[in-house]
Amino acid sequence: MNLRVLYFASMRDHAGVDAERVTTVAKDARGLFGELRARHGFVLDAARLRVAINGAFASWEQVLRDGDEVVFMPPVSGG
Amino acid sequence: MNLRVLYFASMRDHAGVDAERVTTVAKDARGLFGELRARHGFVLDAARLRVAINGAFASWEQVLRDGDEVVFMPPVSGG
Amino acid sequence: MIGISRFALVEASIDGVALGRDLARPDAGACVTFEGWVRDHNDGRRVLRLDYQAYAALAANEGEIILAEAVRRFAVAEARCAHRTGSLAIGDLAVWVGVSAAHRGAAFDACRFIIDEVKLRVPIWKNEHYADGESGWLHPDNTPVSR
Amino acid sequence: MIGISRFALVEASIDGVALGRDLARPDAGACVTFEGWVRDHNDGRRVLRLDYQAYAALAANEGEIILAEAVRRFAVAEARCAHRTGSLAIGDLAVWVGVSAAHRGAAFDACRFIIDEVKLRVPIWKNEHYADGESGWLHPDNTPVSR
Repeated sequence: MNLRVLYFASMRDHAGVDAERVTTVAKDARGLFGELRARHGFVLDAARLRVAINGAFASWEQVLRDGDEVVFMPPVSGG
Repeated sequence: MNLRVLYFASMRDHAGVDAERVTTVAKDARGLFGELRARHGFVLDAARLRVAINGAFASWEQVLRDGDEVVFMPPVSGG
Repeated sequence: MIGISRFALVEASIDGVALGRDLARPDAGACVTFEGWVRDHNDGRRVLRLDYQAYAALAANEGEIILAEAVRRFAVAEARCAHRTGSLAIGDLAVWVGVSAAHRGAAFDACRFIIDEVKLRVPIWKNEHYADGESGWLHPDNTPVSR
Repeated sequence: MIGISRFALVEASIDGVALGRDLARPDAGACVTFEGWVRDHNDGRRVLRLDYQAYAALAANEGEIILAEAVRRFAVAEARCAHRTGSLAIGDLAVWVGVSAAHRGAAFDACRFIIDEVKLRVPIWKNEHYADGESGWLHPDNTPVSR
């Protein structure tokens, strides 16, 4: 399964890229995050992050499908 | 004793003038108001009005002096 | 009145943009403004226009006192208020309040305080002209003065 | 998103005056605006400039949801919000909120609600650049993300 992952703010700094194509066998967002965390050395826990899939907020348990756009978002700080 | 009295809003409508010179023997603002009320037929009670003397809020008991500028103000409605 | 003037009675249009420029401070992160506009109705009656009368000397003094109170009570960088006098049409800007502060809580609270106190304490009176040809002076709660 | 757009991400300067014109209604007697300006300090450190990053698709959608909630919850005539992205200098306008309403209570409450929710929920991130050469992404309470 091929996915596109976007990174913002401190997550982008750790990943070193704005976005990447990822090939994975992870079933859900939580599994995908575990793989990416090991690869990029993210310091933020999943508990500090929110998930978006295809431009909408999603749960960590949402089942991933081929072609999904996934984002792990650190706490926001607009305004 | 000669005073100058200014009128605003509904008080001006009843008095028919913006301002007038008044000759009085009234000792304080309350006494002066009683005279003017009888003359102009004001409908608002003293309890609804505030007094200003020489550009500052004043009490009904403030002693009047020759040349004072006196205003009996209806409830305000700015904003 | 000693010191800067923060309150103004204005006979022509109020320029909120110009007033807002006086609020800029490098340590201010928040700016809240209130504008009072002339509404086309009040108390169920259709309003065509209105006039404001002010006891100018006392209004200017009381306005300054309110603004100084706001700066003293809230963590405010700067504050300004301008109130129209004369004849206004529907949609016209009747009163403008602006407050800058390091943080938004103080800016909101001070702005609300100023407009509430101005409406309660500053000797300005509103005369509404209605579609039925009548007109009337209003009380602070926008009910008519007894006829 | 169906219906009018009330929220915008803006890459260049925000024009608060133009946004304010969209709030005019003949039955609106109050207009409250909030402006967030870039401050020269945060958490005891001197700030030189900052960058905002946004997840644009989700930010636009979540912003519209917040503005629609405000219009539904409060007795509001109209509401608008614009938030900058990109690089900003001290004093620059980072976020603008404007609300018109028949009465001032609803305008104040809705304006405060919108800026509070935007800061909590909209995926926008602030990176402050400090006088000591460091920079850092911030949390919603303006404390740094763990290094």
